Amino acid sequence: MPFIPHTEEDVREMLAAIGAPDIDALFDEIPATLRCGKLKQLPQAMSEMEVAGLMSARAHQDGAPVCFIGAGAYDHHIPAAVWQLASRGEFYTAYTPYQAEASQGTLQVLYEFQSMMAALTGMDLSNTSLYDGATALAEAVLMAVRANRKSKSRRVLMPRTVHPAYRRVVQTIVGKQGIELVELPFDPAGGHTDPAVLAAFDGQDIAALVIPQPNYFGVLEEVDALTDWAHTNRALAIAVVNPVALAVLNPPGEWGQQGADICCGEGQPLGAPLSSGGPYFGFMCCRQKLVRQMPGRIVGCTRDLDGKVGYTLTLQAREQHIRRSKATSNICTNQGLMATAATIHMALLGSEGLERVAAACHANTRSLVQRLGTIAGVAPLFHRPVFHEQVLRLPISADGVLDQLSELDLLGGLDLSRDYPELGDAILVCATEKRTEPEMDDFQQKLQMILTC
Amino acid sequence: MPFIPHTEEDVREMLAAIGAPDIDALFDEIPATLRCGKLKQLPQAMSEMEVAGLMSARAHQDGAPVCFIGAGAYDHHIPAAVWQLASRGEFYTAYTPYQAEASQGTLQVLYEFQSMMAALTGMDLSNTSLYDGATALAEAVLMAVRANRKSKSRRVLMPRTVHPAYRRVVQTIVGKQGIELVELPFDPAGGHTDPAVLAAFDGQDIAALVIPQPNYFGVLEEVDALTDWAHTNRALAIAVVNPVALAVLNPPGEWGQQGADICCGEGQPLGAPLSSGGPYFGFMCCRQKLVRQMPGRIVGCTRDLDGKVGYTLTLQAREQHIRRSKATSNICTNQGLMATAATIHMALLGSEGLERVAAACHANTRSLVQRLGTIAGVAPLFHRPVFHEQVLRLPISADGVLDQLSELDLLGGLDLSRDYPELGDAILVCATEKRTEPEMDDFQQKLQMILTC
Amino acid sequence: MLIYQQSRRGRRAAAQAPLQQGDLSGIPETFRRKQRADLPQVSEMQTVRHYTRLSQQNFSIDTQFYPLGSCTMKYNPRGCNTLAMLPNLLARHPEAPADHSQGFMACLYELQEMLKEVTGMQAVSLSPAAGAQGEFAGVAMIRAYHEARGDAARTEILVPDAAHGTNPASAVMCGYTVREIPSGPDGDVDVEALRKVVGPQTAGIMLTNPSTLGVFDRRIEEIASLVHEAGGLLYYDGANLNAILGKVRPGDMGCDVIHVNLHKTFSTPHGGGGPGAGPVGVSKRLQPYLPVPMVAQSEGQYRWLTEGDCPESIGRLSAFAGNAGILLRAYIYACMLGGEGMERVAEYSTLNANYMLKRLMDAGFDAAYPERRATHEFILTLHKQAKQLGVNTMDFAKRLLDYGFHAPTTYFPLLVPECLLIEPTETESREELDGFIEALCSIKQEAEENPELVKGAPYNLPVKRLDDVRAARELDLVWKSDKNT
Amino acid sequence: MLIYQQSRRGRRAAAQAPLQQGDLSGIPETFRRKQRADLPQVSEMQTVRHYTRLSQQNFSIDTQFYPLGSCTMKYNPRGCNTLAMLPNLLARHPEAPADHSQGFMACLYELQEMLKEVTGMQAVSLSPAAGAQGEFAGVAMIRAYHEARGDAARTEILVPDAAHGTNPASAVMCGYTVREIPSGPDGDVDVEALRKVVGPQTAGIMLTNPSTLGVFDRRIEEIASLVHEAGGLLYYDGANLNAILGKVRPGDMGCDVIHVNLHKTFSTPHGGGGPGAGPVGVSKRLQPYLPVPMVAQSEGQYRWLTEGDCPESIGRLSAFAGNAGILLRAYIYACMLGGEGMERVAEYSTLNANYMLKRLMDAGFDAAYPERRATHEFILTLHKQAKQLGVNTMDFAKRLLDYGFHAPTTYFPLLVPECLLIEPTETESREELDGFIEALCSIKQEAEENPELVKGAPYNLPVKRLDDVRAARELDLVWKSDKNT
Ligand SMILES: Cc1ncc(COP(=O)(O)O)c(C=O)c1O
Ligand SMILES: Cc1ncc(COP(=O)(O)O)c(C=O)c1O
Repeated sequence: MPFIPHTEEDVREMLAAIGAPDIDALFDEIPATLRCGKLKQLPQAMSEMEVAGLMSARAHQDGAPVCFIGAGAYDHHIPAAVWQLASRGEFYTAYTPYQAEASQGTLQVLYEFQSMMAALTGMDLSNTSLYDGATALAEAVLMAVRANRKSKSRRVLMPRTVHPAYRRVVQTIVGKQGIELVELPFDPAGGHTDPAVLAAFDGQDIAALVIPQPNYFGVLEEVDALTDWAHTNRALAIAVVNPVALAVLNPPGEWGQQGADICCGEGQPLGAPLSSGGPYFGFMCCRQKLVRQMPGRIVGCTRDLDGKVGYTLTLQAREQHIRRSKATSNICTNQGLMATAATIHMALLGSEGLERVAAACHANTRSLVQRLGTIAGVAPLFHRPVFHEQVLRLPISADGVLDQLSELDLLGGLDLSRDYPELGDAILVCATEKRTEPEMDDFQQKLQMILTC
Repeated sequence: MPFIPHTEEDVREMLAAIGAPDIDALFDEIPATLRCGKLKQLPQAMSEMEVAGLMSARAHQDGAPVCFIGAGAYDHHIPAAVWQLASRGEFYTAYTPYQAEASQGTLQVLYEFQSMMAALTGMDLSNTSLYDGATALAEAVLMAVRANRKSKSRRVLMPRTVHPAYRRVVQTIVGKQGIELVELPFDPAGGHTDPAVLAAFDGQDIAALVIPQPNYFGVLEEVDALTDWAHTNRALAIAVVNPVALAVLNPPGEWGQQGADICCGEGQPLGAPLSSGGPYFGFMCCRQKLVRQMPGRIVGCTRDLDGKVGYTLTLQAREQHIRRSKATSNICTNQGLMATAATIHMALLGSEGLERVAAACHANTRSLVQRLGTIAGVAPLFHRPVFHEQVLRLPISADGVLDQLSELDLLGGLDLSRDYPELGDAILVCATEKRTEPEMDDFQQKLQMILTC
Repeated sequence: MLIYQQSRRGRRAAAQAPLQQGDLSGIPETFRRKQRADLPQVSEMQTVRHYTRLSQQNFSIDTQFYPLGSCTMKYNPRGCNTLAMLPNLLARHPEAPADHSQGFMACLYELQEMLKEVTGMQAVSLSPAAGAQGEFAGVAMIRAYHEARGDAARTEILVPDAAHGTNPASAVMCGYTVREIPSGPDGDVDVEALRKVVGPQTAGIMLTNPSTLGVFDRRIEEIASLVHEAGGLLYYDGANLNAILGKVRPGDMGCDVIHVNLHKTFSTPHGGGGPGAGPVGVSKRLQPYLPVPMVAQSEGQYRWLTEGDCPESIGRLSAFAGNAGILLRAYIYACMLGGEGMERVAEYSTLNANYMLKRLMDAGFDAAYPERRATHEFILTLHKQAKQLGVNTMDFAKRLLDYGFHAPTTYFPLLVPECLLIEPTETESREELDGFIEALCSIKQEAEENPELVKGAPYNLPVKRLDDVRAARELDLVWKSDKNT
Repeated sequence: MLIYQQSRRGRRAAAQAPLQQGDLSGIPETFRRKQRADLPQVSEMQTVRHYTRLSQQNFSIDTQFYPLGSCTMKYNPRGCNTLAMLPNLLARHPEAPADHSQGFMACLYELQEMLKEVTGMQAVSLSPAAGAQGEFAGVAMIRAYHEARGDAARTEILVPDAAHGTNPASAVMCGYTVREIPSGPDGDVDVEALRKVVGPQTAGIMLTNPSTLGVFDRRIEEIASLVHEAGGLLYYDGANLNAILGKVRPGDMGCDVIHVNLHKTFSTPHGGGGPGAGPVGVSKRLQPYLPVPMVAQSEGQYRWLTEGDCPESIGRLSAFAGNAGILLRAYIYACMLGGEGMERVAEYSTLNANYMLKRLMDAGFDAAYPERRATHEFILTLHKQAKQLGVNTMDFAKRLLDYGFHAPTTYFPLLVPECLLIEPTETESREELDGFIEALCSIKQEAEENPELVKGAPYNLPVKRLDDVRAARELDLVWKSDKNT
């Protein structure tokens, strides 16, 4: 019996100890009317070898096209050590570290994670993860509305330059609590949120302003002006950032005069494989004074009976298992293993390594855009500086071009027409540090070929 | 600096402590005339990411053709747990367990390995590994000659049905010590070593007789008669066996009246991936009275100061680091990690699992041979029972046929003409438990197509 | 020692970053970071050694028995990990087009189908990232259903007192107020109390059955009709599904929506706190509201169902398709079990739990519900020990760690005083259960003979008992280089 | 507890074997096994738990500093493991035809070229499975060379007394008798003694330089010409190559044949006792005798060189091409180092060794060769401590384990009494070295103040000091179910 160790003798003796005639008798409290039959629609059991064959075939079927898509999920190199360590049974199969003394490994890792995330974002502190970047933003919005005692409005300004899926997720999650998301338009030339558009809200009761950096188009926002506007208007500033970009960009803790209040984002670029979109992890950092509004687990350093340093989950009174309907969030199981991987990833890269990664991505994307820009009808759509993604205008329907590239085993970027029809035939491209010169040349040639056919 | 942790400050202070002006000064005892320049022929350093790209490309280039070759290396399913455990740093990066108290993990695993190998072969004891099956046979021959005090001849009978590469390796290794290998012919109809051929050696001084089971052609030998002949003639009987086959075949410890004296073989089928031929491991088991002639490491169970059970390397006086020129072998580093993997593999399979594997291989090979036998001109060459390999006659040159199959991404078996020209156009095929019905059908169709073109 | 304390200025794992420093001139100075972030500066070997050693300071399924009630800490097959991490699967971008996605989507589609079968529900969406997000999605669907019918009066969600904390928290996140329903003395929901509060303001009830009291609610049909008749819907918290696989299906109990914790019943790893996955299944009337994306199949081709295909969907719960890698692990696990194997899960986990309960009762422990069958878990109460000996549940729990066993769930459900919620799972052997039973008995004896010993536990772990109060009072959440730890 | 002790009749990890019992009717009863082998009958989780726990009872590079002299226990990059285990590489059959082998063979070919460059030799064969097999191959080539010249009188191989035990053992396996050459008081080979024994019976000499005495033999050129003039050849044991990479090359020292321990210098893992790899490099005159197979390249195509291509080859050393997976790991490591990185290996390993030697001498330890530079390793002798305090080297070694450090090599080389051969390698940080130095100093103090404490060590490991004599006298090599362990 796969994964069941019982011998026939065990079963016999255990039933005897219980005083039950057979295993089925143990289900005698279930009303007979409800008892179902066999699970016939389920397939027959397969051995590990058979599933291995199946999964290999399926993986093979999908291939491994060269990837120039970013759009919220980035193809970075992950040091081999990261997952060799994170997959160790002691990390991989441990539960949430409720029994602190028996979980010092995970707890210390998470304390280090918090320290690293705080350092990277320039914020005071961090939690140990949320589901993903989109839900982290939703939680940040809820937290800001809770925390902003000066505001009564439950109105939050949300630039259209924020990842479209994030905006949808935020809507799904915060909408039920009567929070209103007010969309901010983007500058059609710069692809950024012109701080001038905020003038329309001057003096209004706004709970928070969301500020992406870089934004969905890869463009760098005027984060200082936006942050200062928020604070001037008694709104909280919520940063939503790419953590790899922070290796080179000014961290949210230092935006404007006072820095952002809450900083969140998608942790995937820190050691999570693309893996069809998950598991990734959301991160959230904030200023010290907001700590009791933070959702999710937090690890604190403490002492044991002998005065020795140790780590434990803390401020649990914020959480659902203690505070139930009054908790800061319903989150329970989060993305601990991904945070573990990210911790190892950051330790291996260090800030210099992460800076090199960021710089290589930036340089590669520029170099790609320059190559593609030599093709007639292909040009950057926005003029402002970008981090490692850029929107390109195509001379014909993006959809068809991308399909043809896909057939040639190359993912040429994301079609923006679904979410930004106003941009026309535009694609969002990204070249991480993993993309090579030959791969970029190849993209250029294939695109050229398609466009001249 | 990859893999070097020194900061500039470290270097400065360490040199100061030593009292050396620079690192180069530490090499001042090397005669200046010998000092070489830079290693210019070596390529520039690559990052892990770059090597990952290179290795993926090379792996991709070689593909993963469906494999019907056996011939000493078998494509078995290896439970995922085997290498996830064996790759754990504590096993993977440990040294030979000389400091027993700090190596109880490895030592206990190897003690369990010895126990399992002894159980599988029916012998009294086992060492902890030799390089591979071929060198294990060479060591077995040396050991037999050393151990057989009744024989003065240094002559060893070696059937031609033993793996040709093994025979070559044995020749390379034992030839220098004046040991003579006398080849025994095989029966052209049965593909086995007819015990009758031994009559020619009756009464001669023979140190040992090698007995393969199954033999290189997959054919089952008359092991009882061969073993008994050896013992009647005061020769030692050396079994060279496939360990998976032993799940269903009579173990060497029970061959004939007294059982084989030494049993060796290739451990690859017990958890080692095909991996281009290595690392695999040789195993060697023997009867109790030969233990002091055994080459390689042996682990013994003992007690610590408190009387607690523990494990340690034992009978080291056989080995080169103690006995130097009088050691039983020069072997030092062996294949410990592969033995570790094999131990986990055997624990997961158990004897029933291993029996199912063996049975599935046998059934698949029969089924393959039956399919291929429907093609005109294709037929088994030998009539005797086989384990999981079989020699097939082809109507045209095997070489060309196999090349064409290879182009169709199928490895159709091994061309026997290199080693057994007398067999004509013959191939050795194998279908392990991993081969599926569709793969076998595919083989049949492709072969049919090639042969009818 | 923290990784930070091994940091030295200028040290790094040089093979892990690009060898050439890229050109940042495209980013104007004003946007640039002025000072490098204070990440540790360590070598690759230091990192490997540090995290290898840290890992050894954890209890885990791969090293210890972990009878954590309602958490279903069963064996996580290693094959699931290996196969979900095949290179092409890891490399697949979430926005990869359909022609590079058929293999992956086939797995998700089949998993949806399997979950329909085991839960008896009409349709399934895999996207919730954990149980709590499944709850959110479920309650949001309930709300969407009532709203679609123009029924705005339903503002309340009923939650039994034994429910997990995520239930009320999720209901609140959906804009509902929560009303608690007491459990009766036999552990079943107090139907009379329920009857009193159910009404036109009732949007639904969130039931866990078997509940976290370790019993199967025998009046489930009655509860279902009570709520349904009042116009409310039935939410089923599937965290304890392990207990009933193939015996009874939530769909057959009249549930309208259910979440399944794949990191429990489907054996995906807990990872020290996630990631998990909490797919939701619904009855026909809630199908339009399922969260996107989902996978549809027609003529052997798979495609995503997104907002456009499902205009009434409650929407999207994460940027992409949820914890895809976890879904693959669950799929692989389900393939290895098959139908028969799935049924055995409930059988043997229930056998193990009842065996332990019986033997512990024989040994003098008090069961919270001694007259009831255990499901896959059961509750002991150490009330007596706490009162008579001053040794409480936490002391027992900590002392168990010294014996090499992870502690059961403690002090939950809140309504049973000094409780231990024990769930052995089907993957533990009888010898392991016997060892645990013996350990509990020894501790009981220790508590009687030498209570201080138990109250000072643990002794054999990397740290002794930790000061939680200090942790919360003197908040120390990030490392600072000037701190003298 | 042994895995056997967790075995129960009828239990098994059922997902790991074919689900259907295959048909064995093609194998007549007479060939069949009568009784199943006594392998453990355990569940998958029991196996995982057992071997995970056992692994935690090991010291290893990934957990501890391992200053094991002449063993070069440096960091084993995790990337080498991952990349050498890419699925297609693992799946490649050793008999796969050339069109399915070009990628793999390219790696081997390039590794051959790299080894030629770092050793300064003319040609390389990768096939030896470890150092000792490399030695065997090297001596066999020396023999083949003399035989080819019809020189049958050379029956002796010279081996310095500091040599590793494999050297004399390998020479004997090649049919030679061994004559030992003493070392001089400065650690270099005693050239006068050598001069006396070298002659027409000399087939060759096996030199380790730097030797296992931790010094570089300054008279190497003199030794080389002495032996060469007598018609003998020079074998170079490359186990200590780590010390001189990019500084001096064996080929430039006049060596005729060399083996390289990839599991030392090229950082492939030791695996608790292998697998390793011991490629051999030769000068022009020995090239024809190299063991097969090797990889040749022409016009961008790679092909195997086998017996047919190399008629004078000493032949084949293993069934296929040696420890291919280990060769890939070494290749990947070399790619990550490149030329410059390779030179740094010698520099920093030598820096580390000299730093430790100096500080330990300052702390009052006796160096075996206090006037000499350390190479990448050095020797302390605890003769004084043993005599005065009765605390010997083994006691120090065992006590070091308590401090969390693996012991250095003890009692080797045999000629230095009570010796510790210490090799820190380049991958250890200064802090780690300092920690080790402090530990040795504390133990010295303990030995002075409380010798019994040290003599009773270790105390903090899974077992206390083990009885080796009992192990050898009451041989217990396999588990028997009726044994009461
Ligand atoms: C009964 C019950 N419901 C819900 C949950 C929440 O699930 P998750 O932690 O996956 O969010 C849990 C988790 O422990 C639980 O035990
Ligand atoms: C100096 C020296 N030579 C040779 C060897 C033998 O190498 P291997 O163990 O790889 O056979 C060793 C191994 O320890 C060694 O230190």
